[in-house]
Amino acid sequence: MKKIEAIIRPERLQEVQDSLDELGVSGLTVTDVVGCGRQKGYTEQYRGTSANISLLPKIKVESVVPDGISEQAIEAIVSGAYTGEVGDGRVFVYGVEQAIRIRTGETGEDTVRHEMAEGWGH
Amino acid sequence: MKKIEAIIRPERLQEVQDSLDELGVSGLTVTDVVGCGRQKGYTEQYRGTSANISLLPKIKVESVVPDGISEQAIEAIVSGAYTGEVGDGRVFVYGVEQAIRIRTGETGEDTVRHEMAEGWGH
Amino acid sequence: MKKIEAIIRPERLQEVQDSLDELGVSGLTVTDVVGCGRQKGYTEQYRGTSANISLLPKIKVESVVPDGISEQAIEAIVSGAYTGEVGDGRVFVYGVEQAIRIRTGETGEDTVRHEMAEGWGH
Amino acid sequence: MQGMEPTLNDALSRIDTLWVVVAGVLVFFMQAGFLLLEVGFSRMKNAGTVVAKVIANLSIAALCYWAVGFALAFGGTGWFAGTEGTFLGTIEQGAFPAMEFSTAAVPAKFFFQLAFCAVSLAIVWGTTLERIKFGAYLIYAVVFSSLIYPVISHWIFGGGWLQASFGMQDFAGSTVIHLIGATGALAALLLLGPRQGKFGKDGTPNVIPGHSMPLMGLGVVILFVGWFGFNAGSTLSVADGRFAEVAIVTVIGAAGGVLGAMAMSYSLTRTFDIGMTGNGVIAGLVGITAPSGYVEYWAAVPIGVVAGVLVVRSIIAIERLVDDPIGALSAHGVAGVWGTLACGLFTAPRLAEYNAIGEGGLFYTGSFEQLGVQALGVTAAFLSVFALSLAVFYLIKSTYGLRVGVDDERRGLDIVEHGMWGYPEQFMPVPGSEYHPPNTPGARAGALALPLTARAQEG
Amino acid sequence: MQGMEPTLNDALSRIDTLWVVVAGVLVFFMQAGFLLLEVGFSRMKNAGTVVAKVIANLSIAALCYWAVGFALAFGGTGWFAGTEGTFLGTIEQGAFPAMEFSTAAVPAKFFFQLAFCAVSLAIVWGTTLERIKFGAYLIYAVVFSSLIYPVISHWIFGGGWLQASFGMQDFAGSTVIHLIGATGALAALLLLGPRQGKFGKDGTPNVIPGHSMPLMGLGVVILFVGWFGFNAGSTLSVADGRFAEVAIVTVIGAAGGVLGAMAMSYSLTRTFDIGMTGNGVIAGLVGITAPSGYVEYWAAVPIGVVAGVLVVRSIIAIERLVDDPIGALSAHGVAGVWGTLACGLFTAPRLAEYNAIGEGGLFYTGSFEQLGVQALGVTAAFLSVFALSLAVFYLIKSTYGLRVGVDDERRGLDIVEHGMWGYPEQFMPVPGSEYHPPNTPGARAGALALPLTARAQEG
Amino acid sequence: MQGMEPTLNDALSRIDTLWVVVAGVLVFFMQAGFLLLEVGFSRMKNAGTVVAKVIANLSIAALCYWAVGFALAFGGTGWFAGTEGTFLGTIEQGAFPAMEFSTAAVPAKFFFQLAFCAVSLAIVWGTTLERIKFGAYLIYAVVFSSLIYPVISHWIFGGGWLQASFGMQDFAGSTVIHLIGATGALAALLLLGPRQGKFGKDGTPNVIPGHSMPLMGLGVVILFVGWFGFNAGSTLSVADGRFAEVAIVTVIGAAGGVLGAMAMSYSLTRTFDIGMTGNGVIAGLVGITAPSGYVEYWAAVPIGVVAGVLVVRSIIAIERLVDDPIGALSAHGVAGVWGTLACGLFTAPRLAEYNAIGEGGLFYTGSFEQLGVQALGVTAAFLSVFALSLAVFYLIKSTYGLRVGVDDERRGLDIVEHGMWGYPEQFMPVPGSEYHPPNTPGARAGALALPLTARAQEG
Ligand SMILES: Nc1ncnc2c1ncn2[C@@H]1O[C@H](COP(=O)(O)OP(=O)(O)O)[C@@H](O)[C@H]1O
Ligand SMILES: Nc1ncnc2c1ncn2[C@@H]1O[C@H](COP(=O)(O)OP(=O)(O)O)[C@@H](O)[C@H]1O
Ligand SMILES: Nc1ncnc2c1ncn2[C@@H]1O[C@H](COP(=O)(O)OP(=O)(O)O)[C@@H](O)[C@H]1O
Repeated sequence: MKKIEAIIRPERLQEVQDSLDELGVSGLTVTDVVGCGRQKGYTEQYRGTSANISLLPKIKVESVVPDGISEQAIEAIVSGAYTGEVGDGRVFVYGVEQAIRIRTGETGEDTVRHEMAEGWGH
Repeated sequence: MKKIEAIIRPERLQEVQDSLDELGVSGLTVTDVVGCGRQKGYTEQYRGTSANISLLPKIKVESVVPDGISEQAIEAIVSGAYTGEVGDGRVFVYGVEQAIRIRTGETGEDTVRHEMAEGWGH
Repeated sequence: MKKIEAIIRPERLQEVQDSLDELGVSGLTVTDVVGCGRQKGYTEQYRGTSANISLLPKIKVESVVPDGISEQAIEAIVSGAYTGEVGDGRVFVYGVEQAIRIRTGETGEDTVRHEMAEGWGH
Repeated sequence: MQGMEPTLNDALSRIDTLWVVVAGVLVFFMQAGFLLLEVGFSRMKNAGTVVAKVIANLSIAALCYWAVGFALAFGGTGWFAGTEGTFLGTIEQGAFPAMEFSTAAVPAKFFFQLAFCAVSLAIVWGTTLERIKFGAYLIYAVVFSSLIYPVISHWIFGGGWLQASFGMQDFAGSTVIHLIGATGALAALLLLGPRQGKFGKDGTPNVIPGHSMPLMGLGVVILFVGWFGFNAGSTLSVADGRFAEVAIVTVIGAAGGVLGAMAMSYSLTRTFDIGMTGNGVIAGLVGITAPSGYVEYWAAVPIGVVAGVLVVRSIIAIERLVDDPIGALSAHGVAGVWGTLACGLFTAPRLAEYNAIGEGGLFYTGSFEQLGVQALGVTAAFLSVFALSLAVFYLIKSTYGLRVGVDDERRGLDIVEHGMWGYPEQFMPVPGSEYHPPNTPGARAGALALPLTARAQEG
Repeated sequence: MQGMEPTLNDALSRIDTLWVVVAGVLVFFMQAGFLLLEVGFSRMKNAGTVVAKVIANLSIAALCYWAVGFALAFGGTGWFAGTEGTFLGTIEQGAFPAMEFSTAAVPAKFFFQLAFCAVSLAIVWGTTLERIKFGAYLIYAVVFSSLIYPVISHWIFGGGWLQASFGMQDFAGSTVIHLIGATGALAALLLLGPRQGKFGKDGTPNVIPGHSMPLMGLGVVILFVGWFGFNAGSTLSVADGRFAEVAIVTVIGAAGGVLGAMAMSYSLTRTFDIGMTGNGVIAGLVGITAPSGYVEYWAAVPIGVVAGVLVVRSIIAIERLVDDPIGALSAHGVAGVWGTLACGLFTAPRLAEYNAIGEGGLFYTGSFEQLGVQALGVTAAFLSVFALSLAVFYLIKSTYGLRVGVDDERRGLDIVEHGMWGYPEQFMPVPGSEYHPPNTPGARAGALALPLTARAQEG
Repeated sequence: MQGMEPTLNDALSRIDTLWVVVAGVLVFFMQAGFLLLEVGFSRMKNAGTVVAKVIANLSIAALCYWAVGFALAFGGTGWFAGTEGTFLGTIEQGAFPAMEFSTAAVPAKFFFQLAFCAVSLAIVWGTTLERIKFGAYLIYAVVFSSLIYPVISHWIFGGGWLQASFGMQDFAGSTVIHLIGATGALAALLLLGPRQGKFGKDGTPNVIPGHSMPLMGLGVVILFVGWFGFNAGSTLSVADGRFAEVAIVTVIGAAGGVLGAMAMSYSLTRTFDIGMTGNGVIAGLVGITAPSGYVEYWAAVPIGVVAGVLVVRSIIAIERLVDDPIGALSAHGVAGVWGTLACGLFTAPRLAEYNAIGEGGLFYTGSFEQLGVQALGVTAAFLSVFALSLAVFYLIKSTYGLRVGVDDERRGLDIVEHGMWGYPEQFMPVPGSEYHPPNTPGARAGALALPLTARAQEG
């Protein structure tokens, strides 16, 4: 299993979700973060004083996927997150040693394989 | 050392904390996240229009533990987080290459071994 | 590549950012978290009732760096985050299998090497 | 538009009418105070429902009090209830004898009394926050404003048995408005039980602080301001400048309440609890409400201070037994009882005579008589309202239900009862509410861009 | 300081003056209500701009209405517009004949009418939230308060053709204030278009809830309170206690609006929508505004209920077509039309006579005449304001621009137009606003430290 | 209840009494404005303490001003201070000669003047936010409301040397209320120093924006509304409709202040700063306060505009030197000085005569005399208050301490001084405040569940 961790623009989340959905990725976890990289922040003026804002809001999307579809998942994320402007973000990939589904106690790749959702409306 | 990362229901945090405490896990870090998996979100009606909410609030608990107690730690988390309903969440395990305690400069497994707490009341 | 993950005091973020900047680290991602370790929380009194607050606010700083500078990066973080009091936090290091820059599609260590910033003022 | 030339008496009556309407507007404004108090003392997930509740209650009270309430309360001097004036069908002064001492026009008096009824109803809900079903508000509001409040207020304000036969003193309603409201609140609370998580497994209370002390504080200041209409308006007249004196007594009482509560809060917990400070204002005001037209300035100091001390001690004591999120039992109930009894201690004989109700208090006359009357009034009002309210809430509980389900309480009343949070951006992804930083380098920075770009290039 | 001894007439005039000033203050206070309503219905990133907008608009209205607006509206009985009294250059009663029935001093009348103009202007902006350029406010405000509002209000309030020749009834401005405002709002909306993301690719609307129902609710209660000045103040006089009766009609109408809206909201969506409840109050109040001086108490019930039902249905219907974040078209426009027409149905002949304007309504007289007049008035006002406003907004759009850029809209108006968010700590790292826990073990815990330390050692 | 039939003079006096009480209520309401202004300009961690502060200060002011303040301020015509009327022991008009021109009852006058004292005290604290010790408020409040404010206000309002011997004009208190308050604020600030992090290592100021512009804005509108009581109420009488004229002058001055501030803010920073807009209102109002009873309408325009321009320039200049979070030195101090001097320029001779104080201003008379008097008054008030306040704060600093510890300042005053945050859910895990999504599939979605389930199955 691989954990794919993507830092993306907040406004691209929906697209990334959609492309992962299409691929049949079984689940993902999203965190609000701030970051800097090539894109370096900006300056606001307030009451004649200037404020430097050095960290910009980003979204971190994490999904643990079976080894087999990790390449496709990365592509899906990149295609969803891409705008071509500085600040589009990064994807990092890590090895996962074990995965457990709390509800069932299942372990291993099965827990992160695609399944039919229980249904909207919960 | 292993990093144990659990995505759980917000209302089970206290139980998970308590079971890790009992085990003597030395520390943990908690993040607010949202996610989807089998549990797929829901729909609200507002002024005659419906809104689909596709990501549900979850809590991420991370703890780096010595290799020796990682199995027990996972069990502790699973037992604390379990309700049996869809949406209980997952536990993922990763390898950790190094750990440093900033205050002392110590490195290695010692930094994440159980110790007596400095005392409540800070 | 290594991912360096540091849990630090909120008020030390600026210093940590500054020391990483000096080293020429290309980017970082910051998350608000709460945690406990040796430092165990505290008690508030409110209307005659007492409240125990068991998790304290911390900041998580993550940066993926080329293998070559990981030691220096750790030192930079430790020096920025150090106060000597309980609660200074930890640094954990993980292996990274792959990195992709979304904007360009580049992969590998190149994506996390130091480069001139695109310029302030975005 | 008028047949006859207005006379001096018309002018005097118009002045009274004007004051009564203005005071009524101030009392209506207190709804904003209660709204903010309850919002501030709720958690974020239950903040929106308060808005719908306050508006719905006010509306129900308006219609019911107009239809029958006012007639029951003031329409004649029956010992139990009045009868004249349903739907405000008459505006003869003689039809409302208990208010005939004032020359203000009857519609102005109705307007003022309606605002009072709505205040008393608003007080009821302070104990029920964060778990009651919305429909329960609506049902009880109908009964309260058509029946419970009008009848009991008739006894004390409208010429009923406590006022006419015993001379019970309650200038602006420590009992009539505040104790009645708080008694309804107690009945509701006993049938509702505490919020989930309020008491630990061992029965010790947990802290569930409200989400916004600033909104709470604004509410308190608005209530303070509204109270000038409440107390000083209860003169129903501007004769002799008495209403200005009542306003001063009110400020002094409130000030005493604050200092009493802060001192007590500090001595018990070593901090000046913000909520307790707010409760101190309310308690001081509630305490001085009954005596405000009967006492000299100096007496407002002890009345206020004792109210402030009582409210803090009472909240801390009650906190261990039941779950009253806002402190209504203490601020309106305990302080309301104290204020009513305080007349029996502090009423100046000259003012009893001026108002032509009751006697001077113990400290002037050495007699316990007025104090006894006050105690009787408090007891009668409490028992009657408690019995009636308990019955109504019991009926609601056994039919419609009083409390939302366990899961719904966890999710919060806003989303469960109203389909949307009061603070949506705190709970759900609102389209476009994710944060967007500026995109074009240097676009906004203007003259500042240069040095900063330079800095960024160095860094 | 005065030459002659004051007479009874002076006293009567002073009372009227006092009431008109106090009512004017209440109407000014409604600005706080509009501010909160718009803040509450905006997303957090656009909450601050509302503050600057409300203050700037009020200021512009004050200067323009003083300079020319009041003269156009009330300075003489020309069929189209008045002429006397620019810069309030005269305070002769005779110069403002349409208000001569009241003995209140002219400056008091000016103060009151200025507050009305500012309310009408405030209503315009409800549809434009979260995307309009700030400068557009300023430009339109000048034209509106110098020209559009004064001229149209002259027709109906100031003795112009609709009032003088047709006897159109609009006691406090369902048409003059609310429909005029809402018509400007419609013109602005049509040229602005919806907010980004309001409609999906398939044209179905998305939910963009406002960020704070508590602030919205406070705004509604403030508007309610201010409305007592608005309607009851429109008597411009305290004669006969009519102003108190108007206040009562107003409360009943609002109550009807709330119950109508809540019932409709519940029957359509199975929840008591909080925003709809607020809109119900406003609709009830807007609906009863024109009839408030013309109808009996009972008539306020159907007028209010229908307004409440209409506002909910209208908001849901409009939601599918255009993007009106606050529901202004429904609450002020639809309910304004309804209120004005309601005079044609419910006006009591005795009150038409009392006010010396128009006739009794259909339900009394069986004649459609007054209803026809009301319909004519609504149509004339709507068409005139719509044409003028569309022209002005079109000019603004084709020169200065009406809407911020796509990216700026995403970032939010606060940071883009004002250089700082309305809630900075929600969007940027404010120095010192990161959270700092206590550092010294046991420092605060006092007596509590012991058992807790013990507990920690076990854990 | 009264022996004699009331006369026309009684009626006239009642009208004045009514206005003075209503105006006093409006001025009391300004406390809500100050509360919100300070809350809005604080960071979240320091928002709650403001509530406790405002309530405690108001209470202390009430008791001290009643006990001795009013007597010092108005109880006789001594050049330095009055003596009669401690504890409001007399209500003879003759005991308070400086207000004898009004026929309002003495208790009404007391009520009004008490509200003024509380406003001046509230102004003091604007500079001290986010670092002062809570006890310092309490100590200074006692001295200020028993001594500093009463004596200095006696000089200018109460018939003391500046008013009686020099004819200094200050209609409603640009100097007496605002400059006195701001001078206390300056003394406190100089001994307190800036907030941590306000100035960088190189001395350049950092931006520490307040956390809520909506609450700030609401506060400003409330202050605006309250100011009608403040200025127009200072007539203490409704004779001749002067109070309505004063209200109009006030609106125009405020409007000028807003436009001046917005223009200046835009020309300096290319944005319409929200806080500056708010400061513009305040500055316009403070500037017009002294002249409001002395100038013609037109003069309010330049007075307001200059105040608005000054406040922006002054805030930006002061920002580089000291740390005044709310801009109190500029909005109340600089604008207060300007407003007082403006009388020396713009006072209309007819109004000087009407008020029987001083002469016409430079632009009418060509004489610098009145301007000189105004400058003298400003200087005397400033120096006296500054010396006294510095002494008091110095004593506090060297005994009890003026500022919380470094760590406590970081943690925030709410938790440190009051044991709980003003916004607990932003800082700590409140039981039950974690978010709970619905659990049962399809439970709420009703008719909508079907298509969505379908959609989910596809996705
Ligand atoms: N080396 C890194 N380690 C961790 N996060 C990074 C790293 N580099 C970039 N990021 C994250 O990715 C975001 C976007 O990166 P940035 O360099 O600004 O844009 P781009 O990827 O288009 O060059 C940053 O704000 C940061 O959160
Ligand atoms: N493959 C995954 N990668 C990352 N996070 C996941 C993954 N699958 C599930 N999660 C997280 O776990 C949460 C619960 O998972 P879900 O599938 O809804 O319930 P269950 O685990 O009971 O089947 C999700 O909301 C998401 O945050
Ligand atoms: N084993 C661990 N796993 C994950 N996070 C940890 C661990 N130990 C500590 N932390 C994080 O580091 C923070 C500081 O650690 P703590 O033990 O309190 O101080 P110190 O590192 O100075 O001994 C904790 O609040 C927690 O967020």
